[in-house]
Amino acid sequence: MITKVRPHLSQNEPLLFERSSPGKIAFQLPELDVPAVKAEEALGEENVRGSIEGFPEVSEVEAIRHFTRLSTWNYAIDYGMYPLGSCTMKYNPRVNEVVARLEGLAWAHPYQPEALAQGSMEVAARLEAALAEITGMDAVTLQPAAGAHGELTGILMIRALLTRRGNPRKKILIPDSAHGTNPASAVIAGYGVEHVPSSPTGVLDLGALERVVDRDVAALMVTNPNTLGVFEHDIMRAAEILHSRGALLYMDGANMNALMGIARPGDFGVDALHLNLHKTFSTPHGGGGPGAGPVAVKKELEPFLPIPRLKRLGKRLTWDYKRKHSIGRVRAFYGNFGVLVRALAYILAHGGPGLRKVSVDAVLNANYIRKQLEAYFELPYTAPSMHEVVFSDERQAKQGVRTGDLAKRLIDYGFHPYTVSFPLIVHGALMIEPTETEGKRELDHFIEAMISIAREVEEDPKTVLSAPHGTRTSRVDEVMAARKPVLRWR
Amino acid sequence: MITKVRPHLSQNEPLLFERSSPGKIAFQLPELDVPAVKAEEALGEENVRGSIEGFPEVSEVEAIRHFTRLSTWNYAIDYGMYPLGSCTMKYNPRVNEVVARLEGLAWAHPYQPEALAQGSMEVAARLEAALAEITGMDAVTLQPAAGAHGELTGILMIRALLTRRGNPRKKILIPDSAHGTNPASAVIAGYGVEHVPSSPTGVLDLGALERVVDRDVAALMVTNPNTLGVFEHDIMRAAEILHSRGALLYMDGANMNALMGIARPGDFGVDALHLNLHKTFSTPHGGGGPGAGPVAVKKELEPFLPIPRLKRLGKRLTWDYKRKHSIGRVRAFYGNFGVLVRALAYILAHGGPGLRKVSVDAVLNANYIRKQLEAYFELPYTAPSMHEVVFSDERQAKQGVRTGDLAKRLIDYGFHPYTVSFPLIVHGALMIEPTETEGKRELDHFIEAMISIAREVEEDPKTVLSAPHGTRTSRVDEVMAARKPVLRWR
Amino acid sequence: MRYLPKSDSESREMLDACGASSAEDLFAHLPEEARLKRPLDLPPGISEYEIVQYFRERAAENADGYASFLGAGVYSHFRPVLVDTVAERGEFLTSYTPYQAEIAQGTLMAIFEFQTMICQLTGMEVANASMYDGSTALAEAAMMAARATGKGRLLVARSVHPEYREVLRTYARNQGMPLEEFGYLEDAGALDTEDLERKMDGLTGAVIVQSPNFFGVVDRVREAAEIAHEGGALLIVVFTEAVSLGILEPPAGADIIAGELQSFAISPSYGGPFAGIIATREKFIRQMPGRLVGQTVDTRGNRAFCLTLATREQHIRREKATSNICTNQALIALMATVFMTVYGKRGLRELAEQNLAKAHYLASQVKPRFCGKFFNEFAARAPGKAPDAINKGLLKRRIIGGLPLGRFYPELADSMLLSATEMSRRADMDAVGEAFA
Amino acid sequence: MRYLPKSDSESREMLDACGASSAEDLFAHLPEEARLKRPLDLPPGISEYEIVQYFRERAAENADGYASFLGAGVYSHFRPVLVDTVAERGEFLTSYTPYQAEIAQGTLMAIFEFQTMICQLTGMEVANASMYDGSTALAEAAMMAARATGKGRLLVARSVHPEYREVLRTYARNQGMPLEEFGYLEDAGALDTEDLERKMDGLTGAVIVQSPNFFGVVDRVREAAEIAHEGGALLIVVFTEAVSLGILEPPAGADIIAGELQSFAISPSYGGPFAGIIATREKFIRQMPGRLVGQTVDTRGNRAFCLTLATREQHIRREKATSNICTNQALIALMATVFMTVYGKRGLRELAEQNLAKAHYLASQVKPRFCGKFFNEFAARAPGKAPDAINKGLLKRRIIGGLPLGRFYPELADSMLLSATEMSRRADMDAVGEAFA
Ligand SMILES: Cc1ncc(COP(=O)(O)O)c(C=O)c1O
Ligand SMILES: Cc1ncc(COP(=O)(O)O)c(C=O)c1O
Repeated sequence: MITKVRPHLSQNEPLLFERSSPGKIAFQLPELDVPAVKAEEALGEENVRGSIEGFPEVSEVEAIRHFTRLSTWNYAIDYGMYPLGSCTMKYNPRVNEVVARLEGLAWAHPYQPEALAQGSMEVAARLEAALAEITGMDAVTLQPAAGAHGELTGILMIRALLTRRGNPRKKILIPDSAHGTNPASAVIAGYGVEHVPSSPTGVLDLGALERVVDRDVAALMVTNPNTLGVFEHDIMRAAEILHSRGALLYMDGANMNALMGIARPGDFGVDALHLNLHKTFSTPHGGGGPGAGPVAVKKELEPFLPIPRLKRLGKRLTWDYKRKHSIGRVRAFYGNFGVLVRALAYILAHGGPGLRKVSVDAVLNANYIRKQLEAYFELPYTAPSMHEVVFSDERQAKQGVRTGDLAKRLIDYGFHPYTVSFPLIVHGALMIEPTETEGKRELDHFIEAMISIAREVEEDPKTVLSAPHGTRTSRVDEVMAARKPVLRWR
Repeated sequence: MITKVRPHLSQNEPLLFERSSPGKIAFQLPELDVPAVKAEEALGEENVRGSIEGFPEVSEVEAIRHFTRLSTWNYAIDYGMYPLGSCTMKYNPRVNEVVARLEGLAWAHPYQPEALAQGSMEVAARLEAALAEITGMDAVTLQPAAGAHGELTGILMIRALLTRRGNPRKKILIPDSAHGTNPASAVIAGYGVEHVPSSPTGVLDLGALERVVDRDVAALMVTNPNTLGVFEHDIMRAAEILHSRGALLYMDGANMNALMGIARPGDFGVDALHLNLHKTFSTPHGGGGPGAGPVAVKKELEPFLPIPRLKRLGKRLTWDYKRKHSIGRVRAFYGNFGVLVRALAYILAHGGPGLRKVSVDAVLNANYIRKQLEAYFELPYTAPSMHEVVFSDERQAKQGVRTGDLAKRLIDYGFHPYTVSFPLIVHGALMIEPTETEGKRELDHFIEAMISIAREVEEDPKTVLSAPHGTRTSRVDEVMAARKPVLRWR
Repeated sequence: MRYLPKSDSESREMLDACGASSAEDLFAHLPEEARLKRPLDLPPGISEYEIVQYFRERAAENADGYASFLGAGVYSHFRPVLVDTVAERGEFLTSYTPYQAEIAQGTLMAIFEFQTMICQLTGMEVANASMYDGSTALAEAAMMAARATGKGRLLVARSVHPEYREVLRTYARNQGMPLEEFGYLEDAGALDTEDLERKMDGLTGAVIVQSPNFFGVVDRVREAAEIAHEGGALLIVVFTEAVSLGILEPPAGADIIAGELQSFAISPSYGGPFAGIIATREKFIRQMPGRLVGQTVDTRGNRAFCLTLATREQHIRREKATSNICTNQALIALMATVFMTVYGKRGLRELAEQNLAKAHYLASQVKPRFCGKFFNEFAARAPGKAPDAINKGLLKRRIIGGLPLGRFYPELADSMLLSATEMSRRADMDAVGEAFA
Repeated sequence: MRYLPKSDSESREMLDACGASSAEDLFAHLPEEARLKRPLDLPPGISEYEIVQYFRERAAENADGYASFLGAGVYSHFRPVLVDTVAERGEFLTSYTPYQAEIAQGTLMAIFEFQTMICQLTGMEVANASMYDGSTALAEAAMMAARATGKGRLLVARSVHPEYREVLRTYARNQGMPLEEFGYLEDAGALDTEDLERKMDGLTGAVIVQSPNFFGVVDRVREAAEIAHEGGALLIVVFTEAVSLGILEPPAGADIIAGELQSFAISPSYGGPFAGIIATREKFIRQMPGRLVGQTVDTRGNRAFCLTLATREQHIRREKATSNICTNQALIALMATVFMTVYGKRGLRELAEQNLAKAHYLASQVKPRFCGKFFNEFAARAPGKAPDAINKGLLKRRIIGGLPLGRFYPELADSMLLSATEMSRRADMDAVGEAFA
């Protein structure tokens, strides 16, 4: 029984271009207080464009309606649980939006004199320090714009260190359970990738590791807890193996939401890791970004951090550009500063004890779901769960229903689906991450929905296979989209 | 065919009280920087309450979801056309929300020293002047909180003037087409009410007026354009009749949206009128309020305006409390100031020419609808329309379908209904006011919907009678609500 | 104009459809002598940026960035961010009064929750969906009492907010309701119940008191109730500081409560918009002014809400309505609802405790004028120093002091009314103390 | 903690259900030596009001309320209110990447509109859904060109934003892509095409230029295109000032355009978050990095949108992907979409014209360093006055002057880069003129 949602009317809306009519406007500019300039004279006739063909012409009321109507077609955290595994879709506190928009912060120009930017720099410095403490690392750069960008930055630093040691080496080891950005980032950093199979229990296989770590291996990139939501029990042994052979341990910190105040990468052998501030530290996803992917490193890697580095000179903060071993820049300016503000606000709101409670509750929520659903869905790996739990569609597949179908049916029950088909080591994965900001009521609704769907698979698989039914847009033809790409209106 | 909306899922949500669980919190206060105080000692044991039974206990994420989910059950201007006759539901510019929240304005205390409140006072002074110019009147008070409050204020001033002349008189004449607040306000001002029937063409009946205006009549309260959307052609003659017999002419200015820059009450004989800033001047309705109902008067009534009055002393503004003929106060402080800010922003955005264009477009939109729909719906009064048009359900009633049913069916087509059953002189009224902020596309959708419904009435009246069908809540049992009132959760 | 959504060609098409050759045609039927023959004397429209600039300049002419100890009916409290987040959603901001229940369930359910919470707070059985503000709520309550008792005379405590009394006087005078005031105790600042008893008579329909009263004193509501009821009158209790209800026993014996919710996350905004409420006992419900939301069901049996008991209201009853109110303060009531939700059971108590502590700390720095118990506001005087002189000194330190009471109470010309809330900083309170010393 | 929605009793129930006697049990399986044995060394959590206070204090330490003539890749433009109104709607703000198309049509359709408008602006055939920023967009474009041509050598104009070139260098170095720079004309500040021709060779995969270039000069893109294409290389054109596209002919001959949209209503925000884009010709589409939204239909035949051509991306192709990008700058792209909608066809042109007029007025007050045509930014020098000295004087008048160029171009140590936009006030520009005089 679907109890969480009911059908209601939702407004249709054409594309902006279909709404346009010549001469409609939504803007007004102040009158010029200087003489107008003839564009053809100032720019040269050949450089002046004609009018922008097809560009929208609408009024303000049409603009606000357009985007308001569109917005109502989305699901969002503000609507309900968003259990996307690996994505840590938690509540985004609204005070963070307020502080990020404070004029002195929002209008700070990256090139304004340092003496007039101390406020922004202090925010950055305080965030660096907090992230160092949370991860147990020695130094942090805030420059990377997202997790993948952080991975690249981290691997480049490893490469720089190894180069300095005499040999950059050739490849990065990556478990087969890893996120796609890990191998992609390694390649951009100039490395080859070797996938290492997980053990039968879904974790690092130390024996295999022993075998593959040779002088060509620059580093192992491991996610911990890994993408099965399992803590890498042998992580410290793995670090030893790597270190003893001159390789480093990079950690994908996307899952730090399980570990705050519980265990620190810096304490279990990690040399470098990135954090996803848009996951663990609650900066809003905004339909796909922006995020921020700070990288924290051990002392040994510190000389290689991107320039500029924040440096304290007495009471003043300054940007230090003169760092000869730095990997250089990975982004213009200093990073996604507005995102950093939000993340620091989040840390200040929780404080040390609060962050620990975040992780505890995140893990409790995942285990509660696991317990309630394990009778209905196959659990391919049974190691204890941290912040997320990964089932497989093995039982449902027997009725011809796959994880993607279950996911679509979940939409009818009023939820955003879990993550589908990842990690790759689980065939037909259902990757469920509730996060700590779901209460028992919402979790119970979710559990009921999942059980109800499991029952439907037995009794009425067709309904599941053709879901969603309640949405304004029914199942979308992705194959056609890719076969005959229409990527713009004409 | 319904083309403007499609069904989509909408989240259910319990009452806050049903969501509560002991100990959940959504607040945190800074730590006290002074010693705590024992409540029992400071207040006396008998004065200290126990915990507030039933009061909510939820977390922040639940709070935001609660209200976000609720919000999606509403229709709003931001969703589409809202053609409520008499209500002037026009676009509410968002910049007005921004300026009303500027700290120096939003945090001004009404008792802060005048020297430190000149900004707020200047806003009020500028708005008074603009409204005086728009209405052609001599003086304006901004104190009334809404239209009805303005009516009361205006009638009280008339009473004060007449009292001063020696006889407050006994009654107020009110056309039978008037809004309900008019008679209700007159009564609160201590008058009796005499309804005057409209002429067969729906306007003031001069002959009737001649007959009823005697020494007991304090004033005529007339709406112009009246609630049929018709300009009172004989308004100046009516004023003459009243004035010649020692009575005054009060105008309900709710429909000023038809007249800005076109005609001014002060030029056609009106002695006092109120404006609804939440109609003509676009301050948002907010689900029922707040509004503001400034009253503009001719010189003769100026001594009677509520205290305090804004006064310019050289470059400074001051509040003048010493006005011996004033009717006194109608509200604490100076009015709904935050609403005044928004209204002034609206006036500044349009300027003189823009306001005229507002009225022209509002009238054009209403006439366009009238023209397109008059073949389908009965037009009981055929005088030229200004900003709204009033049909009747006479033709549809023959199939047993009444205006209220048509209105509910309009919801299924993606619109908010027009105003139902008002004015009372039209049996089964459909009162349609598009306002100027609807574009042709939205109007055409509306017209199509109305025509389609007219057709449905002929072909399938049951569908209309049981509408709405597409909403998450179907037709609501108002009778039961009134018969067994449940006005709070327990 | 950017707010107007018609292109010239669309206007043209529409005029054609109307059979008009120009927009002027639409107004051709207006009497010539009624027409405005010149453009409005208002400057041309300006851009969004200039509008913001204009109001920024005005804001800068106000007291921006001062600490303040002004209360007197308008209090400074922290405003949870969620309040604006919710109130700025177009679905709440740009919707009308929820007459069409099927597409206004969001607003309706929120008001139902509001009514419930106001009842929980005040200990009353029913509450309406809001009045303009506290002062007009009081005037409406007085008229309501007159209807309920058939007696129009009002006995009003002088310790009720002076501006509320002025508004009441305006309404009462024109309603033909005699109004008399009774005093407060010179030492305690509380009701002079003997004076009340003296003035009580069989024509009195309502006794009106405020608690905490205008001087911040937690007043003798029970005694007033007894006297009122004995005389066959109703007791109306006013409150202006809603946060006090987080810790104070709701007024026992009140028949009608008329209050102001500004303290619940509504910015002072130079005096409005705020939200008044009226709460009362079930038996007076047919006499209530203002809108009421009730619970019901839809045709499918789902719980639903709608406006109800509209037969009290002007749009149905016209001159026989309980009030002329139509537009109320719905969005402000929604904001107060969000505030009450955010603070909740524990938070409102803690908030009230903080107010209590701050005000008592401030009181320890100065000399309270009255000995009555107070919540977050009290009168104070400094021997030999005029209130204006104290305030002048404080302004130099960017502190706005208290409200000099002489303006409303000549006998208290040596005193000022000081309010301290959770926002008051110790250092600023110490500065006030120094100014008084 | 106010963000955590479980009461103690609920936690207890859930622990019971999990068979755990305490929360600690949930972590019992972690290796003891990996555990943190002490509390995090971070102060306890603070209230919303303290958070706001903290950041207000930081904001006050920055340059609040200064006029500024800084540009250099980050420009000050009016931000239409609607941009935040839309971006703050929870439905956009708190949703994830639209992988589940059926409940993400709002985001998807907005991105489709974004892609379309970027194509209209740039004259290209396809555009992606955003990159991190302009600098990383350039690096990705260079790698894309290398894939498309099979040639890795890069020839980069020195008049490309210096920080963009630094980023490019980081990527290129590790990708084994040789990078060489070519110069600008000393008088015009435009590309030294002879230098380019000299350095061009058969191994070069991309020629990279910027227009308006870092000095604000509208550059010789056509010439660069000819040289690049003749040598079998692609031409990548960078832009940092998107408003220029309102009036400037889109770069003819470009194969890939990599740009920064900060000018489209994105506040400077100390350098981010901004949004980069890559636009190109259809034939290079399989080499594009980043997300793409395509139009399709649902099972009922309704128009619908979804992410498409994902076989280019890391989550499908992993080490063979065209880029490692996953999270992008979707909300910023949405804000830019609202900006483009608000200004529209006429507005963007008028906006560009105002920028042009302001910058040329400012230029008339000082001495431009180069004779090349410029849009809203130009280099200037004052004989005998060092840029730092000029800026110091301006700061006293609460004006932040231009960017001293010596930092990036030692040969231009006597010059600064000045930008004027529609926000620049004449009086401030006159003050700059005086400082230069
Ligand atoms: C485990 C893991 N690693 C890396 C990433 C990439 O992070 P981002 O999307 O911030 O680039 C993600 C998120 O998508 C992830 O879940
Ligand atoms: C014609 C008319 N008069 C008076 C009013 C009352 O105004 P208000 O609701 O602002 O009190 C209204 C609006 O509801 C109205 O339409």
